[in-house]
Amino acid sequence: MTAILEARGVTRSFGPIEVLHGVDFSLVPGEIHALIGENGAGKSTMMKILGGYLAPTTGALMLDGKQVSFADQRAAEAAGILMIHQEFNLALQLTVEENLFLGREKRRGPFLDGRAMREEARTLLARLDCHVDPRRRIQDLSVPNRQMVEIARALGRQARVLIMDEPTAVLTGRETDVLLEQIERLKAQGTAILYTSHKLDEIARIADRVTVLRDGTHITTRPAEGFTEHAMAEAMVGRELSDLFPAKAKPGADVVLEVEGLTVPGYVRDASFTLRRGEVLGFAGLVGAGRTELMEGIVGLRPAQGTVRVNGTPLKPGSVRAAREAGLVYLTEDRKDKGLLLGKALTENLTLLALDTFGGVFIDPQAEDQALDQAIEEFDIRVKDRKLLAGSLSGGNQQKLLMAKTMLAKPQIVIIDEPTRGIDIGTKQQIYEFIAALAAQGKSVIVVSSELPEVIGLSSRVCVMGRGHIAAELSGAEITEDAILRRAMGVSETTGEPA
Amino acid sequence: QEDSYTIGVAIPSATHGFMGGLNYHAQASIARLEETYPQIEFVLTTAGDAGKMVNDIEDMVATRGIDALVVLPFESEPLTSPVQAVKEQGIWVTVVDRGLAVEGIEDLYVAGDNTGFGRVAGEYFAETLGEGDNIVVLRGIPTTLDNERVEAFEAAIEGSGINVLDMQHGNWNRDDAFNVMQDFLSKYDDIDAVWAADDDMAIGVLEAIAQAGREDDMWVVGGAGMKEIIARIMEGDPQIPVNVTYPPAQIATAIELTALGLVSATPVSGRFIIGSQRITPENAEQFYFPDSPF
Amino acid sequence: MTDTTVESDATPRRGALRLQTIGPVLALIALIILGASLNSNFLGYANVTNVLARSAFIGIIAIGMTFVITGGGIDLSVGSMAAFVAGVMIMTMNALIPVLGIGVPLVAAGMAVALLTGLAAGLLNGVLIAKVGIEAFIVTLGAMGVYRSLTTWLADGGTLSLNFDARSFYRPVYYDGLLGVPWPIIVFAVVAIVGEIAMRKTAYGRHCAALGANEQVARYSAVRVDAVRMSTYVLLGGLVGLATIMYVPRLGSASGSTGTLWELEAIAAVIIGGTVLKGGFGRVWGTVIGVLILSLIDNILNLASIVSPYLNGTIQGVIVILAVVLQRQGKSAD
Amino acid sequence: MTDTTVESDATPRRGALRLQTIGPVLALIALIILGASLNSNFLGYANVTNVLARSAFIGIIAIGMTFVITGGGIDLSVGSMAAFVAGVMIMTMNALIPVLGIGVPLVAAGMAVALLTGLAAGLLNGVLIAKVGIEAFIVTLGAMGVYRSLTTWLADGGTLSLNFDARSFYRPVYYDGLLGVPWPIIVFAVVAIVGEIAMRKTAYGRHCAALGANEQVARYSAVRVDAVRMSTYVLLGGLVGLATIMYVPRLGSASGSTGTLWELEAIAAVIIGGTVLKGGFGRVWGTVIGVLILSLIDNILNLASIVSPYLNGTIQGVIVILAVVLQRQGKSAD
Ligand SMILES: Nc1ncnc2c1ncn2[C@@H]1O[C@H](COP(=O)(O)OP(=O)(O)OP(=O)(O)O)[C@@H](O)[C@H]1O
Ligand SMILES: Nc1ncnc2c1ncn2[C@@H]1O[C@H](COP(=O)(O)OP(=O)(O)OP(=O)(O)O)[C@@H](O)[C@H]1O
Ligand SMILES: O[C@@H]1[C@@H](O)[C@H](O)OC[C@H]1O
Ligand SMILES: [Mg+2]
Ligand SMILES: [Mg+2]
Repeated sequence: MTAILEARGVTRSFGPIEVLHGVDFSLVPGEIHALIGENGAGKSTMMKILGGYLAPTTGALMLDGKQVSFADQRAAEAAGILMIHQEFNLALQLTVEENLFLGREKRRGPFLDGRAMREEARTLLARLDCHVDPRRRIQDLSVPNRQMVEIARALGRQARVLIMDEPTAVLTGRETDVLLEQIERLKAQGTAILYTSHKLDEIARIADRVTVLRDGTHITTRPAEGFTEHAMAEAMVGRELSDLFPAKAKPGADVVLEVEGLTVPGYVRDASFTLRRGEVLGFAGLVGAGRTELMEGIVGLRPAQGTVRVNGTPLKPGSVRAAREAGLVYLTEDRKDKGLLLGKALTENLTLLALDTFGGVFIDPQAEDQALDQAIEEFDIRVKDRKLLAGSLSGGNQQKLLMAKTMLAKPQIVIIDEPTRGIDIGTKQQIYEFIAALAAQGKSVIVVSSELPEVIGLSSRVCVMGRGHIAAELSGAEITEDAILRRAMGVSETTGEPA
Repeated sequence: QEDSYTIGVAIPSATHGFMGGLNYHAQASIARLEETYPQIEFVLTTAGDAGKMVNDIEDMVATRGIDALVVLPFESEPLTSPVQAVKEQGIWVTVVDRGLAVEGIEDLYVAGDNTGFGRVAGEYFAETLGEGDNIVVLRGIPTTLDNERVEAFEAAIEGSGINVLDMQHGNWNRDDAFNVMQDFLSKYDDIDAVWAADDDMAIGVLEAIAQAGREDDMWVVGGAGMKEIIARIMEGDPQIPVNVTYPPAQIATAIELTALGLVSATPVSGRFIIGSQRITPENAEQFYFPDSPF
Repeated sequence: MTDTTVESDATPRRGALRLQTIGPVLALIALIILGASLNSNFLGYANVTNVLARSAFIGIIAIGMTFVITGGGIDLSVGSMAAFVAGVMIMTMNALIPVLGIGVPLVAAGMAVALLTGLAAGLLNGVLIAKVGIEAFIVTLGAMGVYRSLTTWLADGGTLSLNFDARSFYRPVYYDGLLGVPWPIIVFAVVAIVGEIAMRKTAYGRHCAALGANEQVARYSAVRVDAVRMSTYVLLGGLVGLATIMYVPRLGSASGSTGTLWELEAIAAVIIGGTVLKGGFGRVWGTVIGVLILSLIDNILNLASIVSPYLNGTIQGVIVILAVVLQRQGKSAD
Repeated sequence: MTDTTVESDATPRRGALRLQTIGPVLALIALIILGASLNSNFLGYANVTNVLARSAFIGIIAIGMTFVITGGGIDLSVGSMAAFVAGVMIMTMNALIPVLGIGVPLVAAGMAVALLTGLAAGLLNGVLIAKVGIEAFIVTLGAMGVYRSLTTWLADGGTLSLNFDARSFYRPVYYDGLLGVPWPIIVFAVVAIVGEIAMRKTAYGRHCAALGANEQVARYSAVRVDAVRMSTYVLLGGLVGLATIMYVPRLGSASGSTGTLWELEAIAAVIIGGTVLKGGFGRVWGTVIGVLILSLIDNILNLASIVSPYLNGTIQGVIVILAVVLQRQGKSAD
């Protein structure tokens, strides 16, 4: 079959730095073509070029065999090419429906056809099994639901080419399944799909062909058939990969964090749990279970009732700073809106949380620089120019920067919400090792994750949340995917019936 | 009851010294008259622009049922037809200071003399200075009345050979006048006198001159008789030889006459122009009102 | 599950929204009750029409300002632009009397000139902001100085007045109306209704909000952001022209001080009405309420001579803040 | 790791940044050249000290405003706050003469009162904005009306003047100085340097910028956002007090019209200097340049009687816009 969209010898530079080096790539109708590579390899850049958001510096784009150059993304969209961004592309103050139809509103005469749009919005979302009211504002939605809206928006337009940049990074297994089904459906209709994800099992599940990028260079393109996850990972990172999860350390005896009867109005009800020194405690649950809200309640980012004790001392409620001073910090799942100042330099982001440790009255810029060196080293942040703004890092590298920022505060207890969202497999391993090392040093870690293997692989104990409360606490051999899922969905173990 | 009345008084708000004085006199005379004539009620409004003043007048008519209106038009033109409309409803109209654009609307007109204000000052300059002497002028806020004053001033010095080096707007404001005068002093080495067409501006000008240490080189004529300035004239300060009256108390005259016209049969209609006079060390005492804020 | 009412993404947070929405309305009602209790003529025909008619200028402008602010912009030049438009309109009409005589053609010509001048001034702002890319605050602050000084210059430091006969002919456009409703009120109402519909029921309104909420997103959603941004200023310019058409027959003149502080009043009305100053959300009907609140404060201060006139500004300031406190009740800083 | 992390000190956006940064400086230099060519006294000691000393009030205030704007706020009340502070200061000093006599204690008491009044006024703004959560624009617009009217009321519509002898004693604080440099210039310079350091070298400056850039991120980074936001208004209030301490000895008086439009001038200076109006980035030295540009425009217009003074406003407006165009050169709308 002939390629619908093709890139020939595409390079792209930002200022003097070239990040794509003559990449060839093609996409045929009715295929799912996966693009994989490490963080910063150039996947998003490539996708943006194909989607008309960025112009190639040199090289050619071919559409249906004819050379094209998209003036802007609107031109690409007119040619039937749509893209779902790695970073959200939604206006927070607008409603779901307004975002879904932005720029292509349905009209009746000169007026908007609100009813039709709401109907269609419901249909689109229902197709994704997402039951969000179309009249809600995006700013009031949880991160996964925002992602579903983002996906629904692309599904709602008749696309010949659909480019999806890590659509599942913020989704749990259940939503991922729904999404993959939809992708299969589109494929069956002849849509060409370009897909990327750091969850290689997804790639293995749906891809027809796989292209590997490493450091801006095209490494290989081959049929997915017979390309194992392990082989993919090695092709990406260019070296042997050992076991993903390190050995679990044995937690100490003393309790460092005690949460008792914590209620976050509207989200979490009466949650109690404890965390021991040197322990990695996992939090699992479905989207909307309230894990994020519970954690935000604990560190004082949300109004909450109940008590939180750190090393036996009650924490001043409502004060993130007090929590930090007690050695408790929280790493947000929403890196773009709550984690990083995208318009600011790397150092400014890195040191913001721990700024008081950088000099006395005056900030010590040398110490900051050193901290950046160390962060780049320790978290393998791939950055070609240290003076870049945080927003120009690749998504995964932003996540690493956020992780480095949090760790710089030298927490005794760290709550990490979705620690490896958008992180490549090689780095994931490093982060897991890092978490295990923290625990081994006597620090305590809470890992909130929608990736069950991650929760299972890291934690010595797992709290399962369902609909705003802690439904179960599993430890040791009890920790299995099946057990977690059943508890999360509120299915009782004995009968297998919904409670 | 039959013999109770309401008088509406609409004046510009107290944005600078002179208007402050005018506001003071309006309030003081209202307080006095309310004592004397318990049957008269007063409505006082102050406006920062012409539109607001028209609103105020509309409100007085629609909600307060005024029997007479005393107005110092913020600007002549825009107030003309609204005041005319008031008149047409049979309400007594007294206009103060800035006349209306159409003659014969008001029953009573009480005013200062802007042409006179410029002329009297100009005459002093013409008498005192001669061929080749240099002066600078600070004008007020750009308005018709400022134009009238400056034109009259220019007419009065015409032929005297006095050299007007520069004119800038000091906007009847101390700070603006201070800045402008500082710059005049940087720009011109030889200035013999300054006409600062308002005493607020004169204060700023005097300060700038003092800073430059050029008190002995030039004198300053302000205007409208601010009490601090009058006091210095009384002391014979050579830097402020004279001043020109433009009494803010004219509003009190207008309100009193209007009240009198309502309660008594005395005919008070007509025109009262309070001429601008030259204040000199000799007569200064009679223009000194220590209680007035101006 | 149990009785827990864990909120989900399925239900909009109605309660909170409602108080915020209704806040300005409550403030307005409170003012009306206060006015009525202070003076029996307050709700009379004359006072009501007076207040509404005079609100029309700021009102019409504030509706345009709602779009500008919703789109993430600001316009400080509207007051002086109104003065300038009025000046140009008056000069043109005076100049045309020998040609057109006094009558409908003259007034029509004047109106056309006012609208065009307003649109042109708005376009200039829009181009500098949307195309050249200068901060709206600076462009319109500069423009504010420019128009005010140009008007003073045109008027030679004084006042520009419409020829007396022309004015008498034109006067009914402010003072007369339809079925006892003065024209300015009718025009204001029409602009408000059209504005409300445009904001809520058309793609244009959504695009303004999207632009104000997140320009990047709007751009990626095929919204022509530069054009939309520019259009908000042009629209506002046109509405300044329209407001001037109502204003000139009222006072028949223009000077450098015409329209002083209208910009602040208009912006205040917009914000009191619930539009977000940083853009992304606009509420036209709220703006109408905001304008009425501001007008009523002045009106009520005139109803009862309760205080020293020097303190009017204090009372106004406090009421404006209170009107918004009411709106923000229970909502924390954002 | 591979050779991926090629260290390169060539920042892509350097060029653009540099022009943006240097823009206002170029504008200032152009103005200085223009002034020097128009009048030979322009660069003389007297004119230079005059202009700098006059700039000090707005300058000191504008530096505080830089922090407020960087933190995502705005303060429209500073001009009238200055009038109010001056009024309170003068009344207090006059009242204290019988107690303290004329001398250093009196002046010190006056200064303390001015500072405290400024801080209190700033605190009030800050509480309403940061704690009660009302839009800064509305709070400070309301406060603007309140302070202006309170000052008029305190002055009984007129001017509050400092007792003559007290004033003569206090006068040197404006007119004298150190080594020929008048005090206001020295104070302005000190405030500018401290401000620049605070903005760039301290956690406080970083926190202001973080708050303005993204309040959520700041909150999640353990920045006490309410406290920081409030502190910017308190700081500004304190600086208004300080500016007033320099202002009162100049003319020894205050009235309801003192400080009119200072707010707009201060905000304009901040933006001309390169601070972003929507917050997130502030440049104190830029603000100083902005203040000087604005002062020089006036000065040059006075020195060069080239045009009708009616057109001064037009020229000012155009230059302000041009100064910013220079800065935005090559950068598209944001
Ligand atoms: N606007 C920009 N300015 C400068 N450099 C940029 C910009 N955008 C991307 N880059 C750089 O280009 C390189 C490729 O980034 P890209 O986002 O394409 O990576 P990616 O493969 O999508 O990584 P991830 O898996 O982390 O999303 C990175 O080094 C990144 O820092
Ligand atoms: N910013 C927000 N504003 C209002 N409601 C929110 C917000 N974020 C999340 N919610 C609501 O809180 C509930 C739980 O949120 P969320 O989905 O983040 O839970 P979670 O257990 O942390 O799941 P995950 O981490 O997988 O996203 C959801 O029902 C969602 O509607
Ligand atoms: O406001 C004006 C005042 O300043 C001037 O001195 O006299 C006339 C007034 O109208
Ligand atoms: Mg990416
Ligand atoms: Mg979550």
